Amino acid sequence: MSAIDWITQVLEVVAAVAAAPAFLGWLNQCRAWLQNRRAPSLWLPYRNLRKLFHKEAVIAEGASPLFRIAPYVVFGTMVLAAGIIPSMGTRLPLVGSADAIALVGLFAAARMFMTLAAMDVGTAFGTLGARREMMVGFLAEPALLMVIFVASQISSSTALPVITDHLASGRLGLSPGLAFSAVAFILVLLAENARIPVDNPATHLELTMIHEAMVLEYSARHLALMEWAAQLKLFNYVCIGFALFLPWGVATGHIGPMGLAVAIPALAIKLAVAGAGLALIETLSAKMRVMRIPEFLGTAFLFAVLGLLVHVLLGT
Amino acid sequence: MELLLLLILPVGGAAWLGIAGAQRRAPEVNAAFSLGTFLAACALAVRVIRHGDLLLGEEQFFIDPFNVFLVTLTAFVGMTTALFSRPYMRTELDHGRLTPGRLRLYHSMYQLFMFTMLLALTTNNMGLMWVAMEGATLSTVLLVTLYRTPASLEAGWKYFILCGVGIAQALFGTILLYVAAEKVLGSQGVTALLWTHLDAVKSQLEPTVLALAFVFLLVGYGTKVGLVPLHSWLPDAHAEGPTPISAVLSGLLLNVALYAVVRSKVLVEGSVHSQLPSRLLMGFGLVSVVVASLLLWRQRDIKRLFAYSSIEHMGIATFAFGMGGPIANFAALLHMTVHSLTKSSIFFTAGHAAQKTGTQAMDRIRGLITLSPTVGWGLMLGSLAILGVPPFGVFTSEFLILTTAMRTQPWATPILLAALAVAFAAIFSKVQPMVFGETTGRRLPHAPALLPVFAHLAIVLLLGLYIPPYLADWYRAAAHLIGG
Amino acid sequence: MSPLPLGQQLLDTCAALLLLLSFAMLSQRRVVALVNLYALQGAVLAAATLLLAWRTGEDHLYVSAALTLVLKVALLPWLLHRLIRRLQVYRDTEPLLNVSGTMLVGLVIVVFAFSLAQPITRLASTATRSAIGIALAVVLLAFLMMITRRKAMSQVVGFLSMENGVLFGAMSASYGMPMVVELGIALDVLVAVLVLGVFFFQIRERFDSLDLHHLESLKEHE
Amino acid sequence: MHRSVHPVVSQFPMLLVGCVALLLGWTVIGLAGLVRPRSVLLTGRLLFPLGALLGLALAVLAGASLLGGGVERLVLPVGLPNLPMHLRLDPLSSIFLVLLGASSFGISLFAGGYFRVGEGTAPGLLCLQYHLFLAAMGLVLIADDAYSFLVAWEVMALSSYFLVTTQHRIPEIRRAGFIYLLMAHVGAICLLLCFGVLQGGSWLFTFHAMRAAHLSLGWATAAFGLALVGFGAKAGLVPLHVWLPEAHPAAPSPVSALMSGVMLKTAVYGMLRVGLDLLGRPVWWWGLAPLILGLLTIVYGVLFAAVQTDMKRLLAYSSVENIGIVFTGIGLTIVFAGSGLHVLAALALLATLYHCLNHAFMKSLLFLGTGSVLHATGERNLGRLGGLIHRMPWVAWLTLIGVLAIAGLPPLNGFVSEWLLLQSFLFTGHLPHAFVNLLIPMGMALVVLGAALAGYVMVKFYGVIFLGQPREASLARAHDCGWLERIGLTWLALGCVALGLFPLQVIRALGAVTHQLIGAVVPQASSHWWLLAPVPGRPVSYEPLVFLTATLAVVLMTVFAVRLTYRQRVRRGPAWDCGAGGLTARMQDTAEGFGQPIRHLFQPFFEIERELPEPTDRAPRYRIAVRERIWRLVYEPIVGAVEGLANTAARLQRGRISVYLLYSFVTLLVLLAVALLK
Repeated sequence: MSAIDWITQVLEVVAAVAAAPAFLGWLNQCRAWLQNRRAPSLWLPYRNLRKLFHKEAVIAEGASPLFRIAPYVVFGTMVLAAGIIPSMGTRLPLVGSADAIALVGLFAAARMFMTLAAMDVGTAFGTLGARREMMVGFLAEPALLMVIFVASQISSSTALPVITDHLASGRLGLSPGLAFSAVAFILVLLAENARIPVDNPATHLELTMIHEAMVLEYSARHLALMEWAAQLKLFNYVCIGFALFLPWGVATGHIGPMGLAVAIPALAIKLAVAGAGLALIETLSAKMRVMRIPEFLGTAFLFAVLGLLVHVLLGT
Repeated sequence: MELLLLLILPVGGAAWLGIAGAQRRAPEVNAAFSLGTFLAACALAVRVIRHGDLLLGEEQFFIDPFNVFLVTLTAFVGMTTALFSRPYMRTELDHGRLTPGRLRLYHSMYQLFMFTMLLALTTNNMGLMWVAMEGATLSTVLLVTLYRTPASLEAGWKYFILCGVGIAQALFGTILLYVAAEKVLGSQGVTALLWTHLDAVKSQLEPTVLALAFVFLLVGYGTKVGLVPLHSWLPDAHAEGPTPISAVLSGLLLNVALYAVVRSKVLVEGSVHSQLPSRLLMGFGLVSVVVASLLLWRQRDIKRLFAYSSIEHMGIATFAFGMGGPIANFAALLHMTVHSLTKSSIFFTAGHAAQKTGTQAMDRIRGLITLSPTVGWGLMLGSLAILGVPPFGVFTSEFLILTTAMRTQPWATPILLAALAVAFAAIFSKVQPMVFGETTGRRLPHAPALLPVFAHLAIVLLLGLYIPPYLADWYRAAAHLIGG
Repeated sequence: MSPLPLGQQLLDTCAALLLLLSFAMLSQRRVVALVNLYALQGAVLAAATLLLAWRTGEDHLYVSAALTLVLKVALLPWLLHRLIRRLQVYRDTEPLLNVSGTMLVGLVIVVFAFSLAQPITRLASTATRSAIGIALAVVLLAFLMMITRRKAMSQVVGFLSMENGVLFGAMSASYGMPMVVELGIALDVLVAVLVLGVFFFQIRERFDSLDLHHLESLKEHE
Repeated sequence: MHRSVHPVVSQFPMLLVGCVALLLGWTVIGLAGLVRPRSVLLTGRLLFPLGALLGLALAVLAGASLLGGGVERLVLPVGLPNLPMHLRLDPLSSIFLVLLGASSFGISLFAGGYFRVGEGTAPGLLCLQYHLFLAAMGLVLIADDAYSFLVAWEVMALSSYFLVTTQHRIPEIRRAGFIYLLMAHVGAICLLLCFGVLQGGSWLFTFHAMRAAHLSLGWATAAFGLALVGFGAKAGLVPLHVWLPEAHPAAPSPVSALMSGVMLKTAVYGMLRVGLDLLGRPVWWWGLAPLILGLLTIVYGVLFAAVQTDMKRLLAYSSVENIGIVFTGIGLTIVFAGSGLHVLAALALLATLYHCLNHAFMKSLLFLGTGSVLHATGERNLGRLGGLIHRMPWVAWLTLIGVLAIAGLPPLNGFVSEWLLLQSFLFTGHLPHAFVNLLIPMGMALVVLGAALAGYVMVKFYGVIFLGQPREASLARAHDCGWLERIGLTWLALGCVALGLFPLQVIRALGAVTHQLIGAVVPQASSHWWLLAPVPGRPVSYEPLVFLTATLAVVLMTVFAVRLTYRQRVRRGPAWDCGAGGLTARMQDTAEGFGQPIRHLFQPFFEIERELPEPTDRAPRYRIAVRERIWRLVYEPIVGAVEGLANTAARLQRGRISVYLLYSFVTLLVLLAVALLK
């Protein structure tokens, strides 16, 4: 492990933490434009975070320590996740320590703490949100894993960087298996990050809300951390998508300064495109009823499994 | 000498108690005589183990490991039952279910019954064995009707007629045997019914006649063993007679009858060079196991329940004898032993339970473990033992029997498996609420004298964990005699 | 072929008589007559035994003949008659299977018994081997009679005549059993009848009738 | 192939003798309980802790033999005349002995504080049954002949039956006990027959002879099938699991913990022993049965766990799920071993064993947690619990570890075994059997789904019991558990953490077992002691320690960053009630509510009975009962058939003596005819 690998590692994490709000801002901007609204500033998310951090924190009486720990844990896991996902380079020191399965486990841990925290105060909304979140989770997680497994079957490894290496080396064109799993992945991404059509982050309508319901009891810095974590999560998912399906530009093999010089702009461009794409999808689709969500995710899961089967069938 | 004692003591006891059986101390006398018989039996056993087979009383009596072990078992259970019946029958007397006169009858007949069974076991003469078996029926039939209730009379009548008719068939079989033997052994007719001689020449006996003879003997003695479909008398007689009698009927009489069947099987197999005898035994055994386990399912009377379980276990033993071979025979003998010990102990506890709750209807017996812990645990452990749960000895024999069956008669194993499962469900689902559960009755002040129960269970437990070598050799020798 | 010697013919006649008597018992409905028939059967048996004793010169056969005479002609019938008088049971009710039917079945059974007896006959060395089939038939017919009767008394008579059949079989197949066994059997039969006597009184005092349908309460099927 | 591999036999079986001595010690302790049956002080404060120490010692001894990798034999002169009791201590039995000893240490300590008078059976008697149970399980693991194995096996069942029916006055508990013992007995008979096949006509019932016996394929398959039924019934493999959700809740919690944590594993041990050791080299398609049944069991168990409203039933069903995972692993192992992929087989076996260890700790921990809750509140119904994290912090926080672990979250132990299992699924390479290749991805999908659902279940379990507001006023009086309980819980929690953080060391130890059974070990790709990289040639790895440190580092950094920059005080205020004026506990989501999505999604699995309130109801009440269809589909028909047959059999016996005579008559004639025709 040379110094530059470490630099890349740190850079990735820092970049993720720094850029996540911006990405959300960009997404909202695109949405606004697509809906002919005046777009909010790209920096709005940063201002929100700043404002929240300066506020005085209020915690419900019935809250246990778990409630206060949760935001830090959630945020921390998301940051760590950002370190695992090869968004710029693939020769990362953390490669060995956690592979894709561990990554999914990490997301699961974040979700678990979030839901437990939501149930901690014991309000109607919190528990309701927790239930819905888990309902999303227990279908989204397997789907995500299956998506990853298709790639790892191709590259015979579950370590994301290795997968990216393998795919980026362009030895294969788009495999049919991957095509299926790409569709599945997009569905999972929407669901996991509380985007339309699964959830609408912009409203507090109790009939539909999931993520908002869980963080309803949070305020100030705790809320800020939760929001930031959410933004990070979105960012991470997009990066996973890149790693699996659009690995181009990522500095593979031994990383030189040149590699980074290519990788960073490439990432920026990909992010911009992805944001626009997501905005488009969200604009085109309508929010669905909560009980339809499982079917939505079931489809995703099915697609993923299909992808795997197709790969086993044709891939050899 | 020992043999003389063994046979004289019960007769003497019968005579004595026939005169003085109504006195206060009659139960003790009864127990004392049984104890003496047991000691004689032990002495006999020791002698046989030391010096091998015995041939006594101008060949009329023949003792080999096979029957000497049954003799000891019979004498032992006879003794423990006498001990048990001492307080039990007194209580019955106090409850006014009996009169001193009937008690006298009970005691003398009890001794007579012991005598007939010991005679049937020890005699070398097939004819004499028949006489003794008939005698066993006659001596017990009046004990079954001891309470003079309509049900007991009915039971007694059925017992008498069915077993009488059966035994008549057995006599015919014996005659056929005699005919066939006479051909070989010469017609002076003295030796032609002696088992030893028959055994010596069995290979020369005429097959067809022996096959017929075996059928008659099987139907005859099989009736007393309680093989389905000849079993109909058994549950009634067990359920309606006084408990000690149920215990000895189920624990001893069935064994002795099975002994007779096996003795004849040995002869016939020697002559008939076909599978017929073993096939018949296996068939009867399986049918008995299956039907009995099914009928267990419907029982409401506690003693009836265990009567059917006796049929089931006799079926298992018969099946094992039918399979033949050293291991199966060994297992069958072991099964006879543990069954008679376990079953008699179960009847003891069941009797106490019925006595304390004043009913034999199982759905009216509840929470024995609170009423009287010893009775409760006795019944629970006894039932578990009889159901073949280790570490009790019944498991040992069933282990050997089933594993043998798996290799030699695999077709039978599914049937056995199903039957055993059904029997387990049937018995345990009825015993559990009787032992456990709520009860209205108060805890009884005095604990019942259950020494015999726990003595039996202890032996059964021992046999499950460790079979003493000499006992094992003994069984092996017996198994060998039966034709391992 | 030479005609059979006289004794042989007499013996065969006895055998035939026995079979005839069994059929008569099978059809007979009046208990008293039944007992008489039983006594008669005993008499024929005794006669046959005597004949055999005389022809073979086996002295233990004399004893058993005497035994039969005393027991089955005199003692048991007398006991039974006393019982009948004391218990006032004269007629059996309609048998479960009507007479003609019973007869038919009996016929089939006789045929079966004869075919069954073939191997034994071939084996037996006695002058009377031909009678074995008859003995077997008598046993089975008695069995049939016990099945078809409804009164305890007639069932008992059937039981006893079965005993007769068996003894006749023993005699015709091998000139009787060893003495000790014969004695034992006789003893058992005697005791059996005594026990039965006791029984009848017990049943009577409970049900004041000897009809067997009183004795059908213990069963599995409701 | 692993016939050739025969570890050295040490001269004097010191470790084995030690183990036997410890088992005897347990028995003695049990008997000592009868000295003063009613004294809680004697049993709770002295005997149970003593038994716990013996358990620890057992774990140490077995661990030593595991690391030594040797085999020790011993023959005791008891048992059948020509079959004395053979004992054997080899890696396979050692690892399970470690499991038994280590988890029983925690459980026994807990039990010492747990059992009080008024549990129905007297403490002394409980002590006897409990320690007999332990000893029997130990004997099962070291028995080396069919007879002693079965005796131990049934004693285990029997003692646990008596423990289950501790409160025998309650009819449901009696029913549970009955079903349990019945299934156990039927299973035992199947095993008996299985051994009858295995002895292969040698009439020697030692396992040694069975290994030597050569069976035809048909016989071997029969043996495998019987073993699968027998052990499956004990392990709770669907559809033989029905006793499990009845018996586990009925038993006192330490007993539930033992049964679920350890006893089920003895069934796994038996399956491995027969399937991979006694039967020699397995046929690959044998593996499909446990594989498919296992997958079915995973989904079935976790779905039913998700809809339970009784906390112990919920855990029982989750045990069913975990057994499913284990059997899936066994199935894979056999498929691989049968197809000659030894390294993969070793990997799958590794995952199986690892999961057994994990489950022993996690599930015991959770069951004990419910035990404390039960003691503190007297409630098993999730609908009447809540908010206990304030009242009983020790239990709550220690249980949280178990919850996270069983939900399969890194870096705890549950994750490791699932990770290993998925790895062995992923890199099946290409089995020579096409449809298995297609089956594998489906299997993987089901495993993953099960894991995710387990997370759902655990959130429900923990959230409803410990978080939120107490749903009953009485919960305010709940007290935290005593010190013995605390030690026990802590020990188990530590076990979960350790197994999660040091997988490499555990796997090295397990190597001996895979070597014994498969003849291959999972080679280590890297030399680092912290790097878990089981699949050679594949860049796959996992470093729990690094992972943990990284997570902690990031989290702590965040905390400090936030603390340093913004140090406003934290104010407590009432939770937001939407201006409705006062939140009540009844406004929280309920256990039923949590089950709703699952019920809705997987309707066909359940037999649902609902009672909905009318709009006009004065006192509206909502009740929902979920039952298993399997009763109606499988078991009720069986009972019906038996009853039908019984009635037919009863018709034979109408009480009329003429008919009885007719039976004898016909029998006689038929037999005579048969004899004549011969």
